[in-house]
Amino acid sequence: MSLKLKALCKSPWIFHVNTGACNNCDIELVDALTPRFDVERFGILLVGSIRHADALVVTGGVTRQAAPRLKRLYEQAPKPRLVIACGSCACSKGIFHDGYHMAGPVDQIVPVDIYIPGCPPKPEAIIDGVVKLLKKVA
Amino acid sequence: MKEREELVTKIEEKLAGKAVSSRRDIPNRMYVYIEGEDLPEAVRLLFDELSGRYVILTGVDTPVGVEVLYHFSFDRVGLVVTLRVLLDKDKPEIDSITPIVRGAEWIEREIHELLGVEFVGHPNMRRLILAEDWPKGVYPLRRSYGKNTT
Amino acid sequence: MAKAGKKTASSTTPQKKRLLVDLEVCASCAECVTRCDYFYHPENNGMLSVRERATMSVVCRRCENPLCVSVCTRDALEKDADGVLRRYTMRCVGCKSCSIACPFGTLFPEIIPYAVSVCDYCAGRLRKDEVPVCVGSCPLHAVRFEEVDEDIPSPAERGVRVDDHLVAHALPWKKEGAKR
Amino acid sequence: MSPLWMAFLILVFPGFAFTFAFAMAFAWIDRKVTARVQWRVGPPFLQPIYDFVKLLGKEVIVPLGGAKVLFLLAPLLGLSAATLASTLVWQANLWPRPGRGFVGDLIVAVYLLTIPSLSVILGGFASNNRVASLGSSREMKMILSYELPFIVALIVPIVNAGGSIRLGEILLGQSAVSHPSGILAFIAAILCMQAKLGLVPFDAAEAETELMSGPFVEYSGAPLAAIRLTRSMMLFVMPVFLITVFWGGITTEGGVLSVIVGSLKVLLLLVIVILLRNTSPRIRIDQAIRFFWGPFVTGMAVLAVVLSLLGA
Amino acid sequence: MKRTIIPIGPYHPLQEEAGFFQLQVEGEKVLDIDVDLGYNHRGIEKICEARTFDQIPFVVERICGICSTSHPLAYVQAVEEIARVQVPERALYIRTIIAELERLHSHLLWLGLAGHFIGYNTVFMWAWRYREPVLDIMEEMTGNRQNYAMMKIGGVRRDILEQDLPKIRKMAEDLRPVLDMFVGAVMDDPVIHARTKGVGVLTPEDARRYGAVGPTARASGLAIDVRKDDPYAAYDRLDWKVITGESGDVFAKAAVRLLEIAESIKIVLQCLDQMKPGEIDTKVKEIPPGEGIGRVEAPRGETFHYVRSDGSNRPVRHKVRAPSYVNVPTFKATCIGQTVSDATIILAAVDPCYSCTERMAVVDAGAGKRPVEQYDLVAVSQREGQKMLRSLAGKVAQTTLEKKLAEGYRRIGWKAC
Ligand code: SF4
Ligand code: SF4
Ligand code: SF4
Ligand code: SF4
Ligand code: SF4
Ligand code: SF4
Ligand code: SF4
Ligand code: SF4
Repeated sequence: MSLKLKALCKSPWIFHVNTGACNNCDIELVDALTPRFDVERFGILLVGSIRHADALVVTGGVTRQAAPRLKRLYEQAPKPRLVIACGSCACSKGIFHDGYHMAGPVDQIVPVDIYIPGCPPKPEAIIDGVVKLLKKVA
Repeated sequence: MKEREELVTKIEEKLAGKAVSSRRDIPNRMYVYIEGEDLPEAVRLLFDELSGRYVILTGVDTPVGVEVLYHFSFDRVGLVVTLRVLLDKDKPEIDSITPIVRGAEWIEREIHELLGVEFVGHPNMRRLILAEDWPKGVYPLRRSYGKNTT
Repeated sequence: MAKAGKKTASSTTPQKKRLLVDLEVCASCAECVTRCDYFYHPENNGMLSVRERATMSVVCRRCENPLCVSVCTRDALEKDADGVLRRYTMRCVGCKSCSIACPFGTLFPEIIPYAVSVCDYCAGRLRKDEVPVCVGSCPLHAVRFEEVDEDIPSPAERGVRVDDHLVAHALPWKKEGAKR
Repeated sequence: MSPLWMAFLILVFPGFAFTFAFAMAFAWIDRKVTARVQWRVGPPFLQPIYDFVKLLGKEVIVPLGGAKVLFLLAPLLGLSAATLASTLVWQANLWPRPGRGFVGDLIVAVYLLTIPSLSVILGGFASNNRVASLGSSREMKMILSYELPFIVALIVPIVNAGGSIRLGEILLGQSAVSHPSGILAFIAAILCMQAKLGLVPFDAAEAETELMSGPFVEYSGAPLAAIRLTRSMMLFVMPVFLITVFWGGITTEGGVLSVIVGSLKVLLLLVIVILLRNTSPRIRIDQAIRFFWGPFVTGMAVLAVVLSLLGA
Repeated sequence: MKRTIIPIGPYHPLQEEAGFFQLQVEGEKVLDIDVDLGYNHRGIEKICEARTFDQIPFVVERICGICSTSHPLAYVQAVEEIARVQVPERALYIRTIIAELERLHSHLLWLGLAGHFIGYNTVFMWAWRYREPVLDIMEEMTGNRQNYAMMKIGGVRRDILEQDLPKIRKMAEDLRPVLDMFVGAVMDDPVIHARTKGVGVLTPEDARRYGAVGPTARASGLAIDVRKDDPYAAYDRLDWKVITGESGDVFAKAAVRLLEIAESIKIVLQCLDQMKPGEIDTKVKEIPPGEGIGRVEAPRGETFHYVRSDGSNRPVRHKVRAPSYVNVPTFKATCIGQTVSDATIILAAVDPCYSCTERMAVVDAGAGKRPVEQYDLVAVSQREGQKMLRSLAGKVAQTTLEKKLAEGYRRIGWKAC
């Protein structure tokens, strides 16, 4: 494993994108930062600018309005970049699958590296997903 | 509740001549059918004179026309008064109430977009809730739109 | 239901056309899945509910200890005062246990859908010489729109008038004949 | 001084390598203590290094329409300034003899310590991003607001050291924060330090929730690593600088003990910085200006100068 | 000075949802705002029309994860109004408990986010830390930390077990000292005062014009609270106060929320005392044709659901009006003229979440045109419009329309209206 990847696994900075989620996934994601779960232990930081991000955490099935933005955000992220689809919506459009304003689950818009199902996934599940992703990358 | 009954009587008096008919199956819900052209005046009566709180508008597509419901809440007595207007299906058009109720701006635009209702006199009728690439003249809440079965 | 229908029937004009479903002809081919122009649900397939009601009215054997009712875990089936089966749409989950349980094969699985539709018999919607869309959809002409005589034979013999608007037809069955 | 020795001073000890190591450690302490204050566990010790190495390995994106050279150069400018400042300050601390260093190295150090902020402004304006520009203009206002009281506060030790502007002599001139004037100036300087470090409550320039990280918005990869490193270095250099001018610095004269005492002083300042940033909300830029120009900071600094001139 | 546009979002770090505010600024001052919220539009109202009545609670609780009990509750109340169902006593208490626990966690969540918005991360972490016990209790009672799936037409889906009662009580009582701490720490901090007092003032008149609800309106002195005005669940049997503020600024909104936490604790404890064993569900058979309105005081204000049924087991129209839909526009009234740094906290004070707003709106930022002028223009164009309408659509057309409607309603078996 190259040093680059090793460092990446030790310090994955995430950028959160809500593409039409119901807040729950987002809250659980932020919850993972807070004292009970504290993902900073693993070097995970939530960053404010897409340029600083290593991983895009996408929550929500992608609405038609959000789809082009998601694509653009993905292109703006510096390589190497990972995409995490967090929540059933992001994985498969979830309960909103037949809404008229849905452009598709995340993987139809940008390539996805790992899927975290659950509605919402518990913070534990999110952490587990990230860990599995890092194992996959490493 | 005496207070509520008094208010209802007052509303009925005020709206007399405008209300085509009204219905009140349960005490705290009142539905008043009115003509489209009386609407701004009726809204002004409810909102300004009787200080009802604007809640929201609902648009419904029916085979006989597009119906728009104007919900107002009278909080002190827990009464919800709903004005209902039926618009022509081919050319749904109604006066905007945004000049009277500022908060109605978004919802009128939303109904415009989802149901194709024209709000005459709306200050800012721009594209609203749907994606920028949404086709023109397609109204997702119309009965004719798309499949609807599970 | 049936009772109410009978009562009001006398007040309607005898010439009135009604929807007639001939369950003997019907092959359950499900061709009659039609977008019927019901008041609200544009995708409504009223034929399903028509067939359900017809079946429950004329084909069902009105068992004294109905297995379908006892098997339903949701208490969704009940017999009304006339012994006609009714399904409560808010309770039924469409699991189809009842169609498996019925010893007479009355309840075809396809007539007990989870999401039900409503048929209002196109009342008031039809102009002169028009027929409901569902009528044309049946390739076997099991669904018709006809004037039916007021004195249709009793249920036991030919068919049953369900109510003001619907006539269902099936082969007669007799309780005695059904014995071993 | 031979060039080789110079290079060693700047690149290894007490320059880049040394500062780097401590910067990383201080960044860790900062994050760890913050985490503890917030009931969290916090990152592992090597975390800042992981972050740094990772950023080096990331793609560098230059924003479209940005001034490419300036955009990439600005972080390096900041980084070298921080390195040089560290070298200067440490030199004064380690060999605090009168005559060592050069006349006015205090002034040079102050300048160098300003450059990281200036580089941030340059970088922000070079990124051709509205948010970054707004961040930069805020940073500019911040500099205007805190630089004045900072310099005023620095007059106090100069006066107390008999008017010398050599770091080494200032260091010797004041044995401890013994004068009331010194204490007042010290407090003012600490507040300015907080602003110089760009930490809450004075982080309006990069307010994460308003401007997503302000001037740094467009940075990625190695330049971002440089920026972060600069900031960590500042986190290390600023406390050292302050104790150097106000509180006797870290000297080797008194053997191990004085080194320990000196280190404790630095750590104390660091803890103050961290606590300050964790117990207050961010203040608005106009409030910050008013705060620094108002009686509390500038007033205090001026008062300290007056006192020191009176010999108190 | 030059005008620039500062976007907040759509993908902004801590605003959980994809709201898109464009601030038009001159230097630091906000001149106008362009709001754009469509990123979350999922077409839920249409999805609901294709679901059966029993499935919809699961859909509407996913309108938003924070109000994930208010929406189903409002919905089931609307349907119960159609079917005229009497909900069993115990179910009413359970509904109240769940709704108040939701308010607890939601207000704590807000407190944290507001702290974060003004860069006070310690408050953020602490508030969220103390929110965890509430979620734990929720998980224990309902099986999930969010999206509780407790509401059901005619009752609730699960009973609260006897052995859970002491746990709830303990959790609620443990929260009291925490609350005191927050009140002390937040309400007395001079820097917080400086950042929030007199900032983003919403006048009562503006609140009314925009139809603001919940803490946003109450902070401006409007004492509106559905729980008192049109009591549902068990609220009319309990003793509690409607908290109102006066100044309508960010500080007042924060104070109202903090004090409401105390009221919620009180309500939960009373429910635990009063609750008696019994049925929790009336098994509804059918939903007759008709229409109903359900209103619930969600943590952010009145949630309004309008449901119309045609007698099948799916609604024909389900309208959702969540609190943020009327609260977010007030942001425009409160924010103009303030600085960019204040904009975020003003925004946070409304506690905006756009999942429910679920649609996008663009408020015209038309260069230089102030909203006041816009509305003046409206008056003119409206007068013109009315004239036109009169001449176009005479009485005749209106009467035919009415006939059509009456005919339509007659067919679906409604009383003419
Ligand atoms: S909770 Fe149960 S029913 Fe629902 S998705 Fe998971 S396994 Fe399936
Ligand atoms: S997966 Fe569930 S919790 Fe997550 S956004 Fe979708 S509906 Fe909400
Ligand atoms: S189309 Fe005709 S034969 Fe086929 S199921 Fe329908 S009624 Fe029966
Ligand atoms: S399909 Fe419906 S009626 Fe039949 S057993 Fe299942 S729930 Fe009962
Ligand atoms: S549909 Fe079939 S598998 Fe699913 S719960 Fe019902 S019986 Fe079980
Ligand atoms: S078991 Fe079959 S025949 Fe008997 S009542 Fe039920 S449906 Fe009718
Ligand atoms: S009679 Fe009319 S409403 Fe009934 S199924 Fe046929 S077309 Fe549909
Ligand atoms: S106001 Fe809307 S988005 Fe906010 S918590 Fe409530 S339902 Fe969710």
